[in-house]
Amino acid sequence: MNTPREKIIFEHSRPGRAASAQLPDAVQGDARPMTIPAHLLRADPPALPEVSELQAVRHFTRLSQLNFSIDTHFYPLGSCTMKYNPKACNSLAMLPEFLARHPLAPESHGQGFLECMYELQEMLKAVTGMVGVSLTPMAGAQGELAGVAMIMAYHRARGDTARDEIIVPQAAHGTNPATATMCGCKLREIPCGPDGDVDVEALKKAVGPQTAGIMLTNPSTLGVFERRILEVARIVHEAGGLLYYDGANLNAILGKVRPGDMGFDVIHMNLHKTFSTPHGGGGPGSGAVGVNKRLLPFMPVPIVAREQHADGERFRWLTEKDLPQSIGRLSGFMGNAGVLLRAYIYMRMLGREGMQRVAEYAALNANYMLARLRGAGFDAAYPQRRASHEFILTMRRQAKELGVTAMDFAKRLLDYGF
Amino acid sequence: MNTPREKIIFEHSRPGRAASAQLPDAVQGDARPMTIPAHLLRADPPALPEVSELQAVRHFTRLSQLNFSIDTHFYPLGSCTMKYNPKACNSLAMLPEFLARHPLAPESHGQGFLECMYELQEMLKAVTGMVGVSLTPMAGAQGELAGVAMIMAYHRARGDTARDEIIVPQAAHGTNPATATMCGCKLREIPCGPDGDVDVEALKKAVGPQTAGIMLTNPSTLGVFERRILEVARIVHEAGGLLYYDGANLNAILGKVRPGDMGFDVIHMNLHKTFSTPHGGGGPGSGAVGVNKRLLPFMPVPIVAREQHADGERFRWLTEKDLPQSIGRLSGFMGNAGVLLRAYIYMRMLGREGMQRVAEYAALNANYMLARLRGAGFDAAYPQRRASHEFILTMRRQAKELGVTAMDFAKRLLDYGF
Amino acid sequence: MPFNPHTPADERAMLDAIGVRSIDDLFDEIPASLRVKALEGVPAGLNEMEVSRIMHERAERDRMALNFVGAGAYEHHIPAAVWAITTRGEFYSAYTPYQAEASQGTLQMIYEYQSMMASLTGMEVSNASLYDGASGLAEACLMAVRAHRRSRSARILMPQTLNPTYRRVARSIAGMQGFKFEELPYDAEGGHTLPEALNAYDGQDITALVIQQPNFFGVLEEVDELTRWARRNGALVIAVVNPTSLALLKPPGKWGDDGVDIVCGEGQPLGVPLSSGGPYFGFMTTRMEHVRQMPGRIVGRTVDLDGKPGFTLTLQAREQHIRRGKATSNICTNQGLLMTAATIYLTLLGPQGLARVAAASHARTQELLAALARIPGVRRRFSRPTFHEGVVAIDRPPGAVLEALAARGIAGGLDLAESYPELGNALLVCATETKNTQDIERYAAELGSIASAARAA
Amino acid sequence: MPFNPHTPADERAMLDAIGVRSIDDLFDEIPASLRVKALEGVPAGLNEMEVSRIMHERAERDRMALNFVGAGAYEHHIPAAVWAITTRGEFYSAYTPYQAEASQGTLQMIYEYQSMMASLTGMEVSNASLYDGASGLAEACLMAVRAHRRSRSARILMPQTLNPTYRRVARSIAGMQGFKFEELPYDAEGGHTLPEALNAYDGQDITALVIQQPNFFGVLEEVDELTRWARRNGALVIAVVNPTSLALLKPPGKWGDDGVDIVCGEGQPLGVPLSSGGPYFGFMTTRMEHVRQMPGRIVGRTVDLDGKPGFTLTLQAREQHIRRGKATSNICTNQGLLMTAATIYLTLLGPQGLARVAAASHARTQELLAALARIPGVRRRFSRPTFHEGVVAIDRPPGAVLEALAARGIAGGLDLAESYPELGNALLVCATETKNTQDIERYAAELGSIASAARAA
Ligand SMILES: Cc1ncc(COP(=O)(O)O)c(C=O)c1O
Ligand SMILES: Cc1ncc(COP(=O)(O)O)c(C=O)c1O
Repeated sequence: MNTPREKIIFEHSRPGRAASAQLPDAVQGDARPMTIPAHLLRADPPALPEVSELQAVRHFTRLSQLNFSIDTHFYPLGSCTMKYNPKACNSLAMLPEFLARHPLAPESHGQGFLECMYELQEMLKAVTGMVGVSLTPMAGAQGELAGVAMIMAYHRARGDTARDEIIVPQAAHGTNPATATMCGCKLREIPCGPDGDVDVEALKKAVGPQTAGIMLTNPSTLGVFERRILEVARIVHEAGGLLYYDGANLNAILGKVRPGDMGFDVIHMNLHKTFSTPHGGGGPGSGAVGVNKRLLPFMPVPIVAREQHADGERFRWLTEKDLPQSIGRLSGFMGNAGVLLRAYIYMRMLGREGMQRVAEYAALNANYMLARLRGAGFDAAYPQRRASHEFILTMRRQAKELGVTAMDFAKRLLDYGF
Repeated sequence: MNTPREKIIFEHSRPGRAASAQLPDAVQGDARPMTIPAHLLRADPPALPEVSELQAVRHFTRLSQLNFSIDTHFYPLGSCTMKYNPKACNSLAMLPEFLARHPLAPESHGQGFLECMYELQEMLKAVTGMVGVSLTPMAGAQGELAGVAMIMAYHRARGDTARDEIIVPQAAHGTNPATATMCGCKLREIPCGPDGDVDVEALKKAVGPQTAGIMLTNPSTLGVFERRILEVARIVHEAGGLLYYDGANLNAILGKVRPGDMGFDVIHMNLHKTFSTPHGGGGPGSGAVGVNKRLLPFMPVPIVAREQHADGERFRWLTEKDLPQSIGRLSGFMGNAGVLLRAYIYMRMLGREGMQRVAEYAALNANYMLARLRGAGFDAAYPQRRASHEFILTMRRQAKELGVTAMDFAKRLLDYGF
Repeated sequence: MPFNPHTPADERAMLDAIGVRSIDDLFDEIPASLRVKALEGVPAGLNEMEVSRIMHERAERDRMALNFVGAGAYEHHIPAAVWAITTRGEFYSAYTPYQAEASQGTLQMIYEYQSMMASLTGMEVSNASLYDGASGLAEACLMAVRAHRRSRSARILMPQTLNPTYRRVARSIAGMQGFKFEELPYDAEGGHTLPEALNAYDGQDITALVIQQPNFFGVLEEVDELTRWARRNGALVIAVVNPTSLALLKPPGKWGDDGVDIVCGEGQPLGVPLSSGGPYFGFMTTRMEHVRQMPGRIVGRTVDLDGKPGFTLTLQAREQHIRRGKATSNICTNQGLLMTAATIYLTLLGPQGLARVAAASHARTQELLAALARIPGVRRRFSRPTFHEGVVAIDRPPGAVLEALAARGIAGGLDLAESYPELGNALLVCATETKNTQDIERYAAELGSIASAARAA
Repeated sequence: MPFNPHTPADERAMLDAIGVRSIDDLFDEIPASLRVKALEGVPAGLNEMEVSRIMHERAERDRMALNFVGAGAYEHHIPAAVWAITTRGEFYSAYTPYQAEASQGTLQMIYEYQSMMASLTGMEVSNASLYDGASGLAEACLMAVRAHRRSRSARILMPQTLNPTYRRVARSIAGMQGFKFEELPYDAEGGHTLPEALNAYDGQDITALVIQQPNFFGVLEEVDELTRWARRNGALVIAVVNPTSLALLKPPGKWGDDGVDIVCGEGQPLGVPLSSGGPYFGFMTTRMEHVRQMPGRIVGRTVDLDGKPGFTLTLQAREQHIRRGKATSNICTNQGLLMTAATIYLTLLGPQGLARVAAASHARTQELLAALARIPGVRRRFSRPTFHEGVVAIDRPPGAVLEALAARGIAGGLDLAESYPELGNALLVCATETKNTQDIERYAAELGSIASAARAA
């Protein structure tokens, strides 16, 4: 069956039509409230569609069928890992009581939710090797912003006001430099060597008293593990800078090696990549941040604390009052609560062994795919290296010899449903 | 995007693979219970698929996309009306508490559900003009069986044991004659006249002391209203028979005319046609029956009763003990509870005015479509008659002149998504 | 009317096209005396928000913390994916798959379901579902009488250990054609049907013997011996089975020397919520030799004109829409959506998962029976092995005990007084994989405290 | 690992193809000293059934009967169809629509969303969503500074009637680039920003003025006068609006003489559940002249090589994945799924429905404020008209009152003590179309009884 293109919703619209079951009764018999002065009222109704409920359902159901999705297709993406979004994560996060809870409702009626958030913080600490976690950033990029803001707050709090430069490798994800700019920092790019590792000599030249920090991801966006990471950390720390770990994707290292142990001071994690919350056609994400001891006082609020009381344990939000040096708030309430619940549920199902297996089987799959594609005649960008959870093939040869570019391959793969 | 055929699930299967999140822990460390004698155990495991959770989700999601459905297509069916199945009917009937309730749990913990069932019975009485309703039949055909069984029980209870013949019009739905046979009755078919009405002369000849009853639907399966219905009722009643109304589809008459007022003694209703419970690709349905006073003692059980107690009203199931002449039970518990809840919710949203409009707009749509198709050059089977909620076009002319049959038209319409 | 797309302008244009002045004119063939004015007795319509609130409040009233009732409907964990997919509009709102072109999704689903059920029961062919387990047995009885050409008696033997409601439903439905149902007694100590009870029927014309495994008491029957008796005496065998149990128990296709003739049962344990009793679905499988007597839809695999594989309804000449008064059954609408859920459930559980569910349910029930038997005045009623249910005898009438348990949030089992008065004060209890040791201890503690409070009073 | 498809045989074959002996070998580039042994601190895995039970129990603990809190998140009825469709796998599990070929559903959805939001706010162009209302305001401030070429001050005026959290978030995010946020006082009697308060800034270099309508107290601001002041003084205007209210209230595109420059706000009221605070979504619309300064994704309509219409991301040169350090924002992932829900919500409600929701919410709030003001010791705090929220002054500290109400199942409002100590004992309360007269009377009765009990004690 060939799903045809679907009209724009406004083409289904007829003046006066409505999904009447959705109309609340007019409370005062009249839709124009008399207590509001006329000059504050709208003259013409907004141009929203006027359709029946069935028309709406049919239109949006048909639209959905025009998409690729994990539930229908395989996305062999690297950094933006698309893994199965367990149905239970969705249905349990959407239990009516969770959905109905107002963010400013009394904490006494949110202990169930808060307990989940507290345990999520603890689990994220355990997998990153950090000592503090804040769940409030609403996506990876906001986590980065929080991280760089904390780095800056740390230097400022020490009176170290000259540090305003953030170092990023040339291959860094676009959000890294964009974040540095948003945080009022200058950018300094450094190259990678031919084996994919950071060019340590270039790094040594780049650091100095102006260095606020460096943003890295490891394995890097080139898909290889930075083998000299401890040396890199030493160089940056000795120069007085801090290390930021772009943990958008932890699939390659989960339970195998921890950013905290590598020497990183702060990390953000895209729960929508590693912990399987849905991409939703572009969001929502969640960019929880973890920090080591140095940055603890600067974490964004709110954060969940557990307290022992005579009648048992209780959970509550820590706010600016509890963390006066906090970089502050990043969202209207506490971040993407429902996404966090989904990540929590996923992590509870995985458990400690399951998390390690995430990295094991990601590595197995990536290296297998690399081996098979090399066998099929393609060239690895870093043929001497292990793949992490992703790898780069270079189409340079094909482009030269056959005039077929990487883009051509990518588009043709789409025709086959990848 | 062209959805390709999907493999059979067994082709995705690999020995030893599993959706592991769904495996309960082995309680005794071993899956083979030792307390069951070996000769009662299975030698080889059943051939069920062995796939991951994502494989299952992807397979069945893809299968779903191979279907037509109300949510994606328009079905211009007559008798088997396919109307919008409101999403709220599904989500409210599937509230966790409703789903979790065991059918044999104490009635004290089912008052919410029972209240809905009681009110549903009352509403169905109101729209049919009957005095008793039982919700237990699980589809139209089982409703028919209950109806004919009650007719037979009625005659038997009066000692009128010779009545074993059920009259049906030639155009009756296949379940009508099949039901009569299942009830141990003989069948007698009568023709319809050229205007679509029952041939009254033939009916007069057919009735007699052997007549148990007649099964009719009105408007008939030919899509026209039986204008001489009161005369038909008189003829059958005078002969000692009872009248059965096949109320599979009430869309044409809801709130306009009631089977009880036309003289029918018993009716079944397909809640999956008139009251918008889903067809689900072939079921479940629900075939509630309504009866007049004569047949009250014979209704299938259980039935919900409302009782006044000192501390308020209470609902309880009436069983064989309360209705000793009942034709008995037709299902393991009480019928298709969840379907009944959906119908209840739909009826509450419609309300009394909404129900009348069902018939009004069904008639408007059918007669409009008839007018337009006649305008386009097609022939009505009963050109002198109003359409009810459905009508018949005859392709006799096209078959003769063009060699194109009704089947050809139907198949070509499918290509256009109808 | 909440779901009506017509605007006043639409309505006007349509009336003009038809050539009438008002919608009312369209009803002018109905005798005026019969026309309804207003639908008293139906309340005014509510919007979705108002109805939602009512339903949430009513659902809330029915909340029950812990359930230990089985008796034909079993509480199992249902993977979230099952209903997330089953309620997709393309399954939920699809029509009966008469038009193969528009229904390949549903048809392939049924085909896969049939394959799984055939294997699970050890039979050759499955239909696409019946209404439920009880009515499925009635259909099986009708089928057996049709299929057994040599038997003229229409006598069907039913053990008393067969679910009493199933026996009633078989009588209501199949009784109208003059079948004779005769009951077999059970062993008062073991709780099973004594194969010797059949000796009384040796050599008689018996159309079919029904065997339920596990039986209504949860007790395991000696299915091989019972089946062999039927073969020897020329009776067909109808097996009534619990599908979960078949992950571990011998499938009916292997009972006796060469298996039974018809298998039926309640499909609810396979991914269908308890939901106050329905919608569930009945399954039925049989030998190829009986397929033309089978009720209900059957899907087959085929190729289209271009040689592409596809699925379609098959052997429709058995059905009412073709065969009318001579059909194998009047069934038309079946329980397609529940069959869909079951197919997804069986796929997600797989052979390993279903075996674990069965084993855990068995183990939890044994744990429960042991825990209850430790309460003074409570004992296990039957000695033979049980699957995932069992009968306990208590020392007072169960009615009040069950009420007291309900007030503490526990559905404590089924009172057997009505169907088995000879058992005295007896409860049928069940624990599945959804219950853990704390749950069982909680039940035992509450039952113990109710019993001792009553003794003290 | 619950979601792992690999069988031991798969694993073996894959290792052989790679040419290593064990999975462990694949991690041999990681310095041995860094390798983690076991993940202490993470509990053992649970199966879906066990996790389901935990989550059901926790959800149950959080149940609250009646909610009267607003303050930036509003309880509205959400049609069942909204989330039934939003959670379809094809939307829920789809990737960011970078590949237009694989994302026409999502792209058309965004296009329709953008059209609706542009019309609702009265602006020319909309983006595809931001994280939420508060961070959206921060982005709007950053955008205003970029867009206002002539202003060098980066001074932004914010009324104190603007949601205090929004003010904090703007400072956290936009403060790092050295912007100066200055606050405008409000009228202690009316609860609105006095246009005269702006006189102090006449003729100064102000980059932007922020106006929230309705303001945090629910009070309606004199948006025309405020907007005109900004125009006269060369400042851009950023409107922060509630989308429900726009069904009735003058859209920012019409404020003053020719409208504002940037509109942003919290999208949650449009079909997104309260859900403890998220995920919600921020919306943003602007004039065409500012579009190249807008953060976030934008979808445009186009035709493909064969002339067939289609949709695609457009103006991507604003974004971080192209422009890196020079992008308009670092935002990448946005709140696509919530935007999906909002688009379906707006479609189901339509102009009529949204107006009814707005009018009913307004009416219920007026009813609530009147009912509360009848309680001795309680009075309406501000005199100016409100939309669907309002402040009441009570005669004791709100903390204990709110606790007492919570114990009776009522979330009674927001204590303003922390953000507005000058108001004394004051509660911000809200009622939407979800509340009926009985609910309001119940709240008033409980509050009254708590107050009189306290007086008696
Ligand atoms: C390496 C890396 N860093 C940062 C991000 C930004 O995360 P988000 O899109 O959640 O803002 C992404 C993903 O897009 C990424 O792949
Ligand atoms: C007129 C008529 N009668 C009876 C039936 C049988 O109903 P069911 O399919 O629910 O058994 C149908 C529908 O199939 C029908 O259209």
